[in-house]
Amino acid sequence: MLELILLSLGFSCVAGVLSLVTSKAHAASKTIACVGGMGAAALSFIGGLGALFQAATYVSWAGPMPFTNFTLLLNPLAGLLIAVIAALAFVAWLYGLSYFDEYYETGIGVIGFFMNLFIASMNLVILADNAFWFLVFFELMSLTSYVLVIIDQTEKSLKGGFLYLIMAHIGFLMIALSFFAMASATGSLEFEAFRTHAFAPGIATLAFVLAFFGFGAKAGMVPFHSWLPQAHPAAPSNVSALMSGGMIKIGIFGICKVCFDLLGAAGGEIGWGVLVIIIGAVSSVLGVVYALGEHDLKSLLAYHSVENIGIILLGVGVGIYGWAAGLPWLAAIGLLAGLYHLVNHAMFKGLLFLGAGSVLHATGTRNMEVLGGLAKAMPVTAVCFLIGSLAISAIPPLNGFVSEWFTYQGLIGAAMDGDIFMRIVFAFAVVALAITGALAVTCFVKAFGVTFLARPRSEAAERAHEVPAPMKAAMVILTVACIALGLGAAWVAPVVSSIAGSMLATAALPVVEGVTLVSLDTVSVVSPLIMAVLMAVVIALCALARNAANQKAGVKSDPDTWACGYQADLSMETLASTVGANVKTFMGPLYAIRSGVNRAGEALSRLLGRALEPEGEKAPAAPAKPDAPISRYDRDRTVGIAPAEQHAPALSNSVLSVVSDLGAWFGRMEGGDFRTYIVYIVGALVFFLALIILVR
Amino acid sequence: MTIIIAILQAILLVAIAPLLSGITRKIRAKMHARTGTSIFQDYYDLAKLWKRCEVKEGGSSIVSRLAPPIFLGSFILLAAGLPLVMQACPVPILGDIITVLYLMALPRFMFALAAIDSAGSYTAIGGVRELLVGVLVEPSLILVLFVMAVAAGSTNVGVMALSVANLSAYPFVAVVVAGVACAMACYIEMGKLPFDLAEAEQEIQEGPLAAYSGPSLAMMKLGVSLKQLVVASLFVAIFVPFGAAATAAPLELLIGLAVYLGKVLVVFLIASVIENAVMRVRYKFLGRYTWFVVGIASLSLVFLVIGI
Amino acid sequence: MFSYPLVNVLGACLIITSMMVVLARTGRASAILYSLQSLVLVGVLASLGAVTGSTELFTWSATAFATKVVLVPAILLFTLKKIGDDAQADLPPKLNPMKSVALVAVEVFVCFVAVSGIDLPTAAAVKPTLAVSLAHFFIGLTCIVIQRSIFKQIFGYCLMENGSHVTLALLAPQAPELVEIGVATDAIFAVIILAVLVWRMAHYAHTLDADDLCELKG
Amino acid sequence: MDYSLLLLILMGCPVAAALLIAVLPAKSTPRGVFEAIHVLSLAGVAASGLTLVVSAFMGNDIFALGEWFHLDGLGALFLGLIAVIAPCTGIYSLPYVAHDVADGKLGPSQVKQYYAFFSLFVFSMVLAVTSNNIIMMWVSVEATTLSTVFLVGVYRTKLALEAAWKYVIVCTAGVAFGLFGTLLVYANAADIMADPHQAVFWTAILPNAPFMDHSLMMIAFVFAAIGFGTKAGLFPMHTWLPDAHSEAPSPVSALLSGVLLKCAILIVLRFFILAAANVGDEFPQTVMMILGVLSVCYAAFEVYKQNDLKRKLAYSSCENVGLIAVCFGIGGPLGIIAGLVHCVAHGLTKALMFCLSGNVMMKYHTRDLSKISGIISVAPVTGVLFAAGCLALAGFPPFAMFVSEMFMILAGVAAEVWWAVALVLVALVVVIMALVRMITGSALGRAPEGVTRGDVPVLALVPEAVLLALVVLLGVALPGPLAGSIEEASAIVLSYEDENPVNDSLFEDALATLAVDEAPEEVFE
Repeated sequence: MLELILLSLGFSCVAGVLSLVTSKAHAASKTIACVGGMGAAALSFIGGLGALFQAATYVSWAGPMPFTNFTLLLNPLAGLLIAVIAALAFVAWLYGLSYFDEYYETGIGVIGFFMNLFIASMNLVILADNAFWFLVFFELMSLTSYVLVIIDQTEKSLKGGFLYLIMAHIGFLMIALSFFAMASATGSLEFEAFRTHAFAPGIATLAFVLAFFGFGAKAGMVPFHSWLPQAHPAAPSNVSALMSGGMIKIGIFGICKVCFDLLGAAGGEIGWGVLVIIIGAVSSVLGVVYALGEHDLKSLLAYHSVENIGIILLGVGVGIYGWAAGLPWLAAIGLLAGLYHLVNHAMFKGLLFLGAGSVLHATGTRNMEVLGGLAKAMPVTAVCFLIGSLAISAIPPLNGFVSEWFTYQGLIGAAMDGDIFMRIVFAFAVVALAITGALAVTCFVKAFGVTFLARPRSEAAERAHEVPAPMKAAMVILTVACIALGLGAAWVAPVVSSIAGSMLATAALPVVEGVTLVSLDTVSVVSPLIMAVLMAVVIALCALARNAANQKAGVKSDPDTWACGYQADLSMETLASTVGANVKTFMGPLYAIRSGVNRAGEALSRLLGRALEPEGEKAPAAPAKPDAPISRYDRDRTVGIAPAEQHAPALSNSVLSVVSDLGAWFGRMEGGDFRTYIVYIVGALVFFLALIILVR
Repeated sequence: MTIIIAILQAILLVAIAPLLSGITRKIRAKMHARTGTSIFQDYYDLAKLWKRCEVKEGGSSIVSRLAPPIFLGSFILLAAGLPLVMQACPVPILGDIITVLYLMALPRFMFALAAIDSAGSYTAIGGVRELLVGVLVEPSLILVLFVMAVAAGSTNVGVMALSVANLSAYPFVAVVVAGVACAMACYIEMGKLPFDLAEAEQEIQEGPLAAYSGPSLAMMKLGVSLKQLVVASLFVAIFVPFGAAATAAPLELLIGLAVYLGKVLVVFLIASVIENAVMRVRYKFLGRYTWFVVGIASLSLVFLVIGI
Repeated sequence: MFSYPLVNVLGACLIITSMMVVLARTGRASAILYSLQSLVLVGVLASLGAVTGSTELFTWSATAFATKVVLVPAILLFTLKKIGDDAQADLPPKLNPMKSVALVAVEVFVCFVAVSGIDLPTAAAVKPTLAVSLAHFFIGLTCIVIQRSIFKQIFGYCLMENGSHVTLALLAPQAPELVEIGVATDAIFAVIILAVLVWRMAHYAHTLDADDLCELKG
Repeated sequence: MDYSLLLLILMGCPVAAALLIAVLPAKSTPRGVFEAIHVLSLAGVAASGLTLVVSAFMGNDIFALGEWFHLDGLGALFLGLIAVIAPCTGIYSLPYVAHDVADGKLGPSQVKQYYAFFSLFVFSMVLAVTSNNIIMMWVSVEATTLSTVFLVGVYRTKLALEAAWKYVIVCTAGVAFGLFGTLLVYANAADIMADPHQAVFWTAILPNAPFMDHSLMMIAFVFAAIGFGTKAGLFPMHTWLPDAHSEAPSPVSALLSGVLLKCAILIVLRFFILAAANVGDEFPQTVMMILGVLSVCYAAFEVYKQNDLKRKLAYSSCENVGLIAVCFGIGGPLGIIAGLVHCVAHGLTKALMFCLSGNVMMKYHTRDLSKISGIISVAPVTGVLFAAGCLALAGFPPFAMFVSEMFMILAGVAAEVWWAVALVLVALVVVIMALVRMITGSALGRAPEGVTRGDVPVLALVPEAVLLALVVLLGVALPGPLAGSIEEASAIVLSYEDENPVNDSLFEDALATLAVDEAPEEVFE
């Protein structure tokens, strides 16, 4: 299987280079990139699937670098990730066949090259089994995706890209520290040496916490999530589908690999599991609450990635807790939940991003306020987006529900035999998950309803047209995948549970009897397939009855909406901001966290700025910008919550200003008068001579 | 065998739902010292609407057409799944609390979508408020069910009912407090007066019904009253399971049925008495009441954790 | 006659002459005082050579005489003539004379304390001169730091060179003479280049005032 | 093939070229002649330099002129750096000088001066790298200063002359302290060695370093570190770097930053070895660590704030030299390897960046970054190289500096100097923020209207392409011979530790030695 994947890597590199070379001939370059990418994706998909059912294959060449050789490991977990990324890549390339037509002048060759390289580097990160090469491909992945984020060079995308690269690099540095802490203990950079070495508890905890926050920054966990809604929407839609569906999963993959694989020998701590669960719960709630305040379709979906990463972390957290507390069945169900939701999220988030891309392609704008009524013009996109929304809101028969069901069973099962403190933690997690579920329903009603339903609120929405065939095909494939993963849970769950078993080196947990999914510890069953059949039957019966009645009495259609006697007009339609405003009345405190953090950041930077400001050049207070007259539409929008970019992450802006203030303060040391420079040298000499006396 | 019981149970609940809402209207009228309509008034309304010609609004799409059947259908499914007549769930796969909770989310999803689809601001605000009530009630409901799951050792409603029935649910006080919290949460979910007047279409929260007419409106009204009944019987099934049939013997089933009907009647009686004794609370302050219910639910969690 | 006390006496003269070079007002005066100071330096080298009996020191003092007493002052006087008198070659130093003398005195004292700390057999006898050469080095440095005219700063550099020469002679009497020639030629080239720079500065930038040369900042 | 003769030829070429150019009259001889001599001497340097380096890697030490000049593994690494970067910058200066002559900034006499002193500069650096006599080391460093004064001040503007004056005064004052350090070492050695004449040769001093006076040795090392640290651009003494770089022509600042700083660091390293052999590596490592961390943190914030392209690159040089000092401060086999790899990697990357800044100045005629934007749209090849160069300088993977920074972190973590690693990482993040801002600000974006489209002449792009290729090659695969040479060099540096002679592949057992002393602790726990 590994050879297949390596072949696909070669394939995508060749396709990338070829598309870069022929970037002048736009159409040719695009087709080469897309077809080559799809071929490579197909190959690695087969390779990944194959690896699920095989034992781990390990290959090691005396690599170019003298100090460590180039080792790759394909175990079931890696196979799962590669398969997910390959599926998304295939669909993204298929989508790109017509979506990239808009990108001809911004350099289709560059996109083709970097996107192929991006997918190849993701696969290589998953396969790498050596600290140095893992770090190289991890950073390469951030670099290539950075280029894709800033591809259309608007001011917003450049700023988002900048923030993204810095956060990715901070995460990278933490992971590097964690790996090198382990390397210094084992004396080699090979993961194989890490696995066999039983680390001292101190080093193990240090390595885990560093790796957790390092990979968490990549996955967009709460403390490090501010870059995600700035960076993902800026990339082309199929790239942001690939990033939200695939790349942030590498963060989760990293956490699982470090915890279960590298630190496996000495066993984990219960504290690790609690940390992951708490961060997961907080991420899921904050992610969905901030998503509700969004007006831009893609940044709304980006915030939802933060939420779903939180849910995956809940599952993984239960897995780590179970593994550390010595309850293998709990660890198995926790990991099963985490990995299953990882796959599901990749599918429905990819679908939703492609849907948002189609809306952008058709109307030219992502702002929900001016859209509306696209369902009639774009039926296929509307249906796919609806199924995606149902899946992400975890509505029963679909895949979102199945993985959240397993997460619930894991959490409640863990609470059944946890001690006092643990029960409170799990209760907190269950409540957080429930609130997230309810808010997700609200958010996606808003997203789907305001964008696709009611009447078009602008001429852009009116002249919307259905997207060309390849984009429709891509969305349909993902929709079918969502439905299949939901209804076919009885066949998919055992495979995922065997992967979990292979990670924990225990027998796979039996989770399926016939068509129903069984959770042994919480003595409960659910069967998406049967439920889907029952729902279909009952709903069909009701619909038939209602239509029969309509047949008799007839159905008229009245062009105007009933507005309690008044003449209905467009301004009456609900806007995303009204939903946001409603939520803010109840979820006020959670929003207060974000604005509080931002205000604190600004206050800190002003304080430091004044402290470092040279007395003479006190910058005059910037004159308040005169408020541009707000149109009625805009006013409505500001009534609720200002869209994300208005209160861009002020915290990161204040950090930037603090850094430049420090630079300015240091700069004053270079006053230009070279005589003072000589005094500096003498001063240094005196300092070090004094040091000698101190030392002796 | 249990499948038949499930189907019968579903049909029974659909049948008696309008009756119970008729009874509550009768009680309200009596408390207002007026004679009020007959308890079968709902049946007459539904029959009349069923024959009427339906008007489809201009902007609305397929979603508005699909909303009523999905709304009613999912509640019928919920009704079939609950252990009302028997102590064990007639259809085990519908019995898991997570499935129940997330299955209740589907009608809310379609209800709100239909509201937005009708392009009217009046109906849309009603739909959005319906969603937000769901958001506010969710934490207390899940906390209660979490406490019961840990107490009963399973997340299946049937097993919970069984353990409460034979008093084997371990931290007894936690279960009682959870029952109180569940009662209040279900009361809010049923859309009774202090929070919302379910029957009145003019009421904002039921605003979306304004967009419907004819058979669709009939189906939606039936769905709303069935929702009240299902929520009430969820509470009854878990916390007042006494008297439900232990085995599938026909005699036991009949007794179970009678006992269940009695219990539901008592619950509706209490609910309508409470309903008429209080004033309508402003939508903005709904949050305070729900946080209060969450407080009680977390109290039950504390008891569970301490283990009394 | 050529005993160590003579070397120490000549060391003291070194300090006095270098002080005069620092305080001299006009460029011409400091050039002449510098050649006088170098003469004293040659005397020190010669006496050291006699005392330690190392022949290299004599050749060394000969080269020192050729370069420092004759060549360097000639170069500087030639550049002074080339610059002409208008280009403020004779700007007063930033510190008034009294303060600079006090500063030099402090430096000499500190150097004596420092040198007494080091116990080095080869330089045991000539410790005071070693302290003097170290002080001489720091006097050169202060000359550069307190001068406003960059022409005077060349003298500061030359004083530093002399200081290091004396230290070299004291600490490394038996060093191969090729090393000494390397250091001496290096000094000459440095003076020539500084002179050319000063000429260019006067010719193109029309200023010799160090305070003007502070535009490159940050 | 007599290598010591080759060493003399290597030194002879540039001197001969410089004299030849000096002799020819400036006005009458066409510029082509100067360029021809210049290229010939560089070719000579490259050819002989590389053959010498290869032979040194084979392990045989080369002596010339009877121990005055000595090429060991350590020196060979830096000679290799000179032999690669000097020709590249030399070839790059042809189009650059031609452009300046066309602009009227350089007259014929200045061109002659430029090429003469360029060769002298290369000669002085080769001298510094190969000299075995410690006082000759000081003389060669002084010679580098003097030979670059006229290169920095070649433009006849007031700012250039001011920069030249500051450069010469600060450097000579700083390096004078270096002379004191050398003298103290010599006196110390002459004291205990039988033949004082031998006491001036570094190879002779090393064996009996442990018997020298400890306190004197520490004072000598401090003087040497401060003195030669000035030329290396470490923190308190770095003030000449930004002024010299912003006013000097780009190929000169490329050579200055790329190679001269590394030669100064080599000499500091030589004294580091002596001090470590004498008084144990604890004190010299703390001195280097303090200097290094101060330089990294100070310069990182300066790089972020600076708005002048070449001053920003100058501060980045100060920061990277600080990183090298930190690596030596961490010490141990890993730290030394990291330091040496970083010298090579940074030398190549910085030379690349300065040549590219030259190209940018050819197109935009300004150094102010706020006015430079859309380089990729104006000059596509330069723009892409510029973006790649910035990423290389920031330490991203496919480039060489990523490898050395990873090594530094590994060494720091292994040596448990957590505070230093943390400070350095924060500084590195600030530098990356600055460089990424430079990419988004100037490489991308819209081009200002005043700038003519079209790329710089091809000859100005070839050296950069070669340098970038080398940087990528070192980033992806550390080739065998280079890895061998680094091992041999760090063996020399580590020779002060009396452990058994390190066997062939130092890398593996560098890490392994860590685990060895790690393991016993766990056993007792």
